[in-house]
Amino acid sequence: MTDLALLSVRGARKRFGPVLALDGVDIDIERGEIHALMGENGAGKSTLIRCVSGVHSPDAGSVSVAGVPARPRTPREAELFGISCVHQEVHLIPHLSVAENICLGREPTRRFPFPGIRWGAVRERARQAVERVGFEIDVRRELCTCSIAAQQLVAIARSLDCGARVVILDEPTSSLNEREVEALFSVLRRLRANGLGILLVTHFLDQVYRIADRITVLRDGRLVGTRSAADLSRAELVAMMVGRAIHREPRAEQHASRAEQPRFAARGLRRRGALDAVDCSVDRGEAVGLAGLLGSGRSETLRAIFGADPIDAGTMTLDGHPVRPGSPREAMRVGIAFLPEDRKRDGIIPSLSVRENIILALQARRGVFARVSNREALLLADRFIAALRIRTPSPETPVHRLSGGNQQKTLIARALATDPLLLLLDEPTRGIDIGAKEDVLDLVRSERERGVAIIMASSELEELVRACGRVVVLRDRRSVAELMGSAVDPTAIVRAIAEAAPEPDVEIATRG
Amino acid sequence: MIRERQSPPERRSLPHRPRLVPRLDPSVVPSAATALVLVAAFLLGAARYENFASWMVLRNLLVDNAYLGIAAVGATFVILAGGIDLSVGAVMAMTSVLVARLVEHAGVHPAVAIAVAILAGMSFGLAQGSLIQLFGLPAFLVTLAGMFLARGAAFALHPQSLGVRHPFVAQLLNDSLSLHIPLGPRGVVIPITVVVAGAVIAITWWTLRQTPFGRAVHAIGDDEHAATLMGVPVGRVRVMTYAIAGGLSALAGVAFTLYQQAGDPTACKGLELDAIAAVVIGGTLLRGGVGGVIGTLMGVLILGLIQTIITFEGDLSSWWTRIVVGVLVLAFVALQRGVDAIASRRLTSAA
Amino acid sequence: MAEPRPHPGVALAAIARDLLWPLVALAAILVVGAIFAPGFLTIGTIDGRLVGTPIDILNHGSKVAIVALGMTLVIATGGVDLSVGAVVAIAAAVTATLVSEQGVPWPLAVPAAVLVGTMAGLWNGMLVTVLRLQPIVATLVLMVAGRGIAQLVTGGLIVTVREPAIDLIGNGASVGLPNTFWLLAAVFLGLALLVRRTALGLLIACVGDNDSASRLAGVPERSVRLFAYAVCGSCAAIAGLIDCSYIRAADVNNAGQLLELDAILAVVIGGTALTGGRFSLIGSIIGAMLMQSLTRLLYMLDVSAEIAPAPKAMVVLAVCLLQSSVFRAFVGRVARRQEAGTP
Amino acid sequence: GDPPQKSPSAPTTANAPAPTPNSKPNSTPAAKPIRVGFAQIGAESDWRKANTDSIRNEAEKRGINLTFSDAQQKQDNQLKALRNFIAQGVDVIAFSPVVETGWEPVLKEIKAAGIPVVLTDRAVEVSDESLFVTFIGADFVEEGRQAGTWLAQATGGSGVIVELQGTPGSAPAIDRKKGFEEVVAGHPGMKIVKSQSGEFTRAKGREVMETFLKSPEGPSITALYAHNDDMAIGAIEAIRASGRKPGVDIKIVSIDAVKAAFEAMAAGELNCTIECSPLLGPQLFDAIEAVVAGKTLPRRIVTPAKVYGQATAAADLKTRVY
Ligand SMILES: Nc1ncnc2c1ncn2[C@@H]1O[C@H](COP(=O)(O)OP(=O)(O)OP(=O)(O)O)[C@@H](O)[C@H]1O
Ligand SMILES: Nc1ncnc2c1ncn2[C@@H]1O[C@H](COP(=O)(O)OP(=O)(O)OP(=O)(O)O)[C@@H](O)[C@H]1O
Ligand SMILES: [Mg+2]
Ligand SMILES: [Mg+2]
Repeated sequence: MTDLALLSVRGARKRFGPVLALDGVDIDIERGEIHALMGENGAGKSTLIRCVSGVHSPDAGSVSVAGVPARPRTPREAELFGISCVHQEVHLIPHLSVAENICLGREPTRRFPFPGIRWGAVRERARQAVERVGFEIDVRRELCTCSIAAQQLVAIARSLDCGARVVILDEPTSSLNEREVEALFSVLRRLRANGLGILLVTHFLDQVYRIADRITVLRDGRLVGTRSAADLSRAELVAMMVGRAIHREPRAEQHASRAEQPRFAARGLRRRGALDAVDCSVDRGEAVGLAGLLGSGRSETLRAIFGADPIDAGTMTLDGHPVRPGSPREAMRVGIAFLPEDRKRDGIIPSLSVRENIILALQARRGVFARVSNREALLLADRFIAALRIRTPSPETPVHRLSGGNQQKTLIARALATDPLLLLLDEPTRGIDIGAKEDVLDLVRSERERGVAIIMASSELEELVRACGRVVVLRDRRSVAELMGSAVDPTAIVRAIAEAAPEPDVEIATRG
Repeated sequence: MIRERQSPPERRSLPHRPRLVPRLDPSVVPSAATALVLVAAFLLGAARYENFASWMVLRNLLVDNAYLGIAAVGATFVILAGGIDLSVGAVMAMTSVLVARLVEHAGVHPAVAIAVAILAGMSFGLAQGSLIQLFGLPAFLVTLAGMFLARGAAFALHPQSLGVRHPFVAQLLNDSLSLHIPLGPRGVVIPITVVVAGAVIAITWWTLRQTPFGRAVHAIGDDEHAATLMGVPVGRVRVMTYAIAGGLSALAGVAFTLYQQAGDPTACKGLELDAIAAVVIGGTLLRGGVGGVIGTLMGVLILGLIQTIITFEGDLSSWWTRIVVGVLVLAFVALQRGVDAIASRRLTSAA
Repeated sequence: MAEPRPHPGVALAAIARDLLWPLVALAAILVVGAIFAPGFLTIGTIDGRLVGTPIDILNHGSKVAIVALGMTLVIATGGVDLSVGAVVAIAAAVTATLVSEQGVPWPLAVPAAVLVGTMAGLWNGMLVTVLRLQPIVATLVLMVAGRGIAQLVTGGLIVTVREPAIDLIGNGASVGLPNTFWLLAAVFLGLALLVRRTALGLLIACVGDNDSASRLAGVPERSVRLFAYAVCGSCAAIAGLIDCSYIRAADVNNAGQLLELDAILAVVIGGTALTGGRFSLIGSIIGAMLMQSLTRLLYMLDVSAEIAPAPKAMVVLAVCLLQSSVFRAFVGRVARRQEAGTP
Repeated sequence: GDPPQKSPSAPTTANAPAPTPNSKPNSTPAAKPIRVGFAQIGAESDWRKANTDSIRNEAEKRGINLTFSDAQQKQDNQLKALRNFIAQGVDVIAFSPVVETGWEPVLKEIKAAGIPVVLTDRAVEVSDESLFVTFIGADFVEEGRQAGTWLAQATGGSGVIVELQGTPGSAPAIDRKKGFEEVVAGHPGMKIVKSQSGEFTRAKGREVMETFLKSPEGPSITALYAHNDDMAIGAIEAIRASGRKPGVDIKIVSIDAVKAAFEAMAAGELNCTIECSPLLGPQLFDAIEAVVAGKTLPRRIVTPAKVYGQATAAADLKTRVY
């Protein structure tokens, strides 16, 4: 059976300096199978994928495709072997059109009258490719004008366009909403029916059980095991991943009493082209969730509160005093902290160390001349590395060497280090494993208990419900509903989001 | 290399509805801005100086800037791909001396000498590109070293300037190979260097817009890592851009040799900065990925126009000449920035 | 996971690693000089101060090194300053004109010149931060116009300075070593304290590494940039003073010609990446001294001026290759293959 | 040329021996002022500045409409300026070429447009001599010879000489070296032990001299020949810093005769400078007016080289205008 496997990896090993990211991992992907690859942040999932797809060359081990030894040295070669890959962060070219991004490197060309690209064919192929993932977009648009979710879908469309036999998806669903995930899954099922092999990395247990046939779990670069999804209970899976039992925290109890004066309140926030009357308030020690569809204005709301984007109208008060931060700096000075959505672009300072990344915001708030001493910085770094279980060889490691999830935790640590009154979290658990997710949610709770007010935007309703006692629903850039108490549950939120949402206006329509 | 980030991309509403008004393609905005500025500057000159609005001035603009144009096209390739080439001027000097030396001292036919020089320039570019690609050295540094090397080579080939007297060169320039345009009192003669520059620009435009290679150049300049993951042969494309730039610098050197019928090791000092300035004024981002050769053409013409305006002004002392050049460059860049910003605000609000 | 606790030793080791190759190259040049250019390392004394080629190198290298220090900060923010040569000329012109023609006493003229340099830097910084021009273009403006401004100040003439105090800057010595060296030491110490004792160093590196993330983390990105350009301008102005003192005159046409390239090379050789981010001040000083030693060596070996840039380019490339981890890995692979090949 | 020695009297170059009969048509012939385009090299030195001033002042004095262009030491700029002069329709074009070659195409265009060309300061190398009317300027080789001759006399035909050359590849550097070497070759006792480019600047002059002094030949150096005064002045600093006496332990001769050189001579630190007068304005416009008036001019108008020594330096200093 292993001989016949579509993609088979034996004894893959990869070392990055002191870190043994992969240590003799075996995995087989069969024809017509959806294979989930699971593991905590930094377990080595992305590394394994990169070794298979020709980004890294493994230090040891073999890869074969349908029994033929294959050792792709470049992503291009991997494609020729029939392995196509969507990487964890969106990796597309921002200033090319969607169509070009889908066809880049394999554009249909003509010879006459001059050699060149057949743009008509490119667009047609791109249209088909996005249609295949059940998604509608003007393929002539410049990619950077599309949201991250749309970009993610474009990346998936691209990977399916090249006629691969094995499709590898590294956390494709982290920025998709339910509807898009469902659309994607139906595509994957169709591919499975056509005999392709699919390797899928995701941190969502629900999704895994919904779609995967088999599950392989990695921990600390080592193979823990491969099991059939049907035979593996959730508890067992989690235990395999983390090597410890996870206690599920009960859902957030409702905030006891609405205080006279909320810690923070925003009224009628408006910003041309992005926000259109958003109201939202939060008390001391309360966590408020922002729910909504893709592009409904959640991130924009948080950015506006934080002063990252200017607002055209609206008022904000913090502890009763009017505030209107004109820049993140001013926001931080009054005690607001922010975790941005796009970690690569807006979050990490890649070549600086974990320690420096953690203290950065605190330092910026204290001002240039009140330097955070090395001692204090180390103490802080150690504290957060321990509290958030950031997996790093040392606080001095450059943060770009960490896995995505650990980078995210570093950024949360940066926000917390400023000891804020109001904490704004934009997709705090995006790309984080369950262990870490629990850690983050724990943190949200303990910060809340310490009296911090939290506003959190998330596409994961389950999580929103668990963390927040109150949820503000946004639609079309307005706040349209506020759910409280027992009304806070996923179905109610979905109903509130969907209510009166005119179907054709939702840009990503599910097909088939 | 030297990184300059732009403000984050304009965020526009995602839901796509068919538009009644066709949207202005954002990629043409910078070029359009440059074109506007160019025309405005010319009109200004015409209003201010007598004899300015003449075919002669227009023709001079082309003739005097043809070689800079060719060199700037090479720089466009490299900059679009996210690199930089500081060796342009020195390679021009080297090739011009090489041609002169081969023709005058070795008795080689100019046509052969020109071919040899272009090959030499390409190999030089290829070597620079390989160093950059294989060993991950910064382009700024490698091409700066390249500039020193090429300049040294130019002097080693011949320490002084050397006239090229071969009849073929004169013939290349004489009427039979030039374009005659019946404009103005005496007609306008466009020499071959201008024709070659025009052809280079046209071919480059096609290559960058219409071929997979050209798109790959844009892609690696925009996000090299992503391009690698998307299977673009980044290394090959990057090395190619440097080879092309080397070749075009050499061609520019040849054009320069024809232009003044001499090879000169001291020629074109600092021309790389003019080339880069032309590219940038033309709306190509030094960061790479965005821009194009039409903008470069206009950038070159703007620089040329600045020179012309200064000559027509007629009585500037050396220092005022420098100050005026600086101020005009700033004015053009700022103006272009402004037009660009207004246009993209229009775009956003229209969305 | 056990977390190894970093201690000062780790940081020092990192610094040593970064500086290894520039130091090796510097040593190599000195050794070559000692062998092929007699007298290259000889040091004697005249009137109680040290003289000799190494002292000359220190003396002239200090000028480039001071400019390189300022340039380091600008490069660390992800920018570059092409105008330093022109600012050197402006500062020299201002000093000379004030002292010789306006009769301003030197204790006023010198700060005035430095102030003018700072203003020039601020101007560059404004173009970069407010107009959002790309640094190469923004500083190109002053590179072109600045020399013109300097000529405007002096009326295009070489203005002689006869003030003994100014003469001392470039031609005097204290405790045996040239004053320029002490000036360099002072600038270095000042900057090092500024960037290490305050958070400026961290903030500069952040801005250079990822400016959009820095902004969102509350880093005053514009002020940090402005600061870097202003410091660079001041450093260039100090170099202008030195230049003016060396020849007892402001020679605006030639002062600081091509100095921007020397300074950039020094910074890069010293291990600061042109893409911005982490930087090393001491590295830039070593880089500057390396370039100066090489220049001297070439003079002493009678390499003619027109060819001289070529060997310099080779050395720069060699140092950068040695610093490049890719290259070292490549050499390692080749070596291993050869070992395997010879049974 | 072989210019005779003349008594020191400042801007008297107008009555140089060469310009023939028609050198004084001081009133403009037509009512319309003559339009002249002048393309200067740059403003790289005091010498050049004096040259520019002389030309500008003279044009103003004679009521000539002068279009002046500064090329910032770049030939390409100069070529552009020349073409624009054609477009502007000037009556006469004059220029000091940055380098000798590369002028043929543009000169042909100018000829086709029927505009006469006068060269000053530096010559051009063209196959067709009719492309310009006349060349007014010094003979660089002769200057080098004069410097050599003076040094031979001053040192009695012996000495260990170091040479500071001008910018590599430039005509003055090449010719001044050539003339000097001619003379040295005739004196077996004179030897040039070191020769490097100081690029015509003070700073480089100083730096290169420092290395000369520290080389093994350093202690034996007895004379310095610098291609211009600026380098000599820079070198004086280096000599003084090395503990030797400039002008005494090491004899110094240089070319140009700018004011600073006279100051140095007055201070006893420079021994001799050869004048290469920049005050070409009167001569230039004499020639231009003659051309406009249709008179014929000699092809070559040499401005004489003149030797100045320490003896008269203090007196000369008072009358120097540049
Ligand atoms: N380029 C690299 N250089 C150094 N270390 C690396 C590199 N890439 C990954 N690592 C290390 O290898 C280990 C595995 O990382 P990997 O990205 O494969 O984790 P992952 O399982 O994908 O985690 P996540 O779910 O957070 O994305 C981590 O400890 C990481 O720090
Ligand atoms: N990357 C983007 N590019 C262009 N427009 C965007 C982008 N992101 C959001 N928008 C637009 O800005 C508005 C608000 O988007 P915002 O990012 O706040 O939404 P969100 O609810 O946070 O969605 P997401 O799931 O993308 O985070 C919407 O009109 C959306 O179309
Ligand atoms: Mg991963
Ligand atoms: Mg969002």
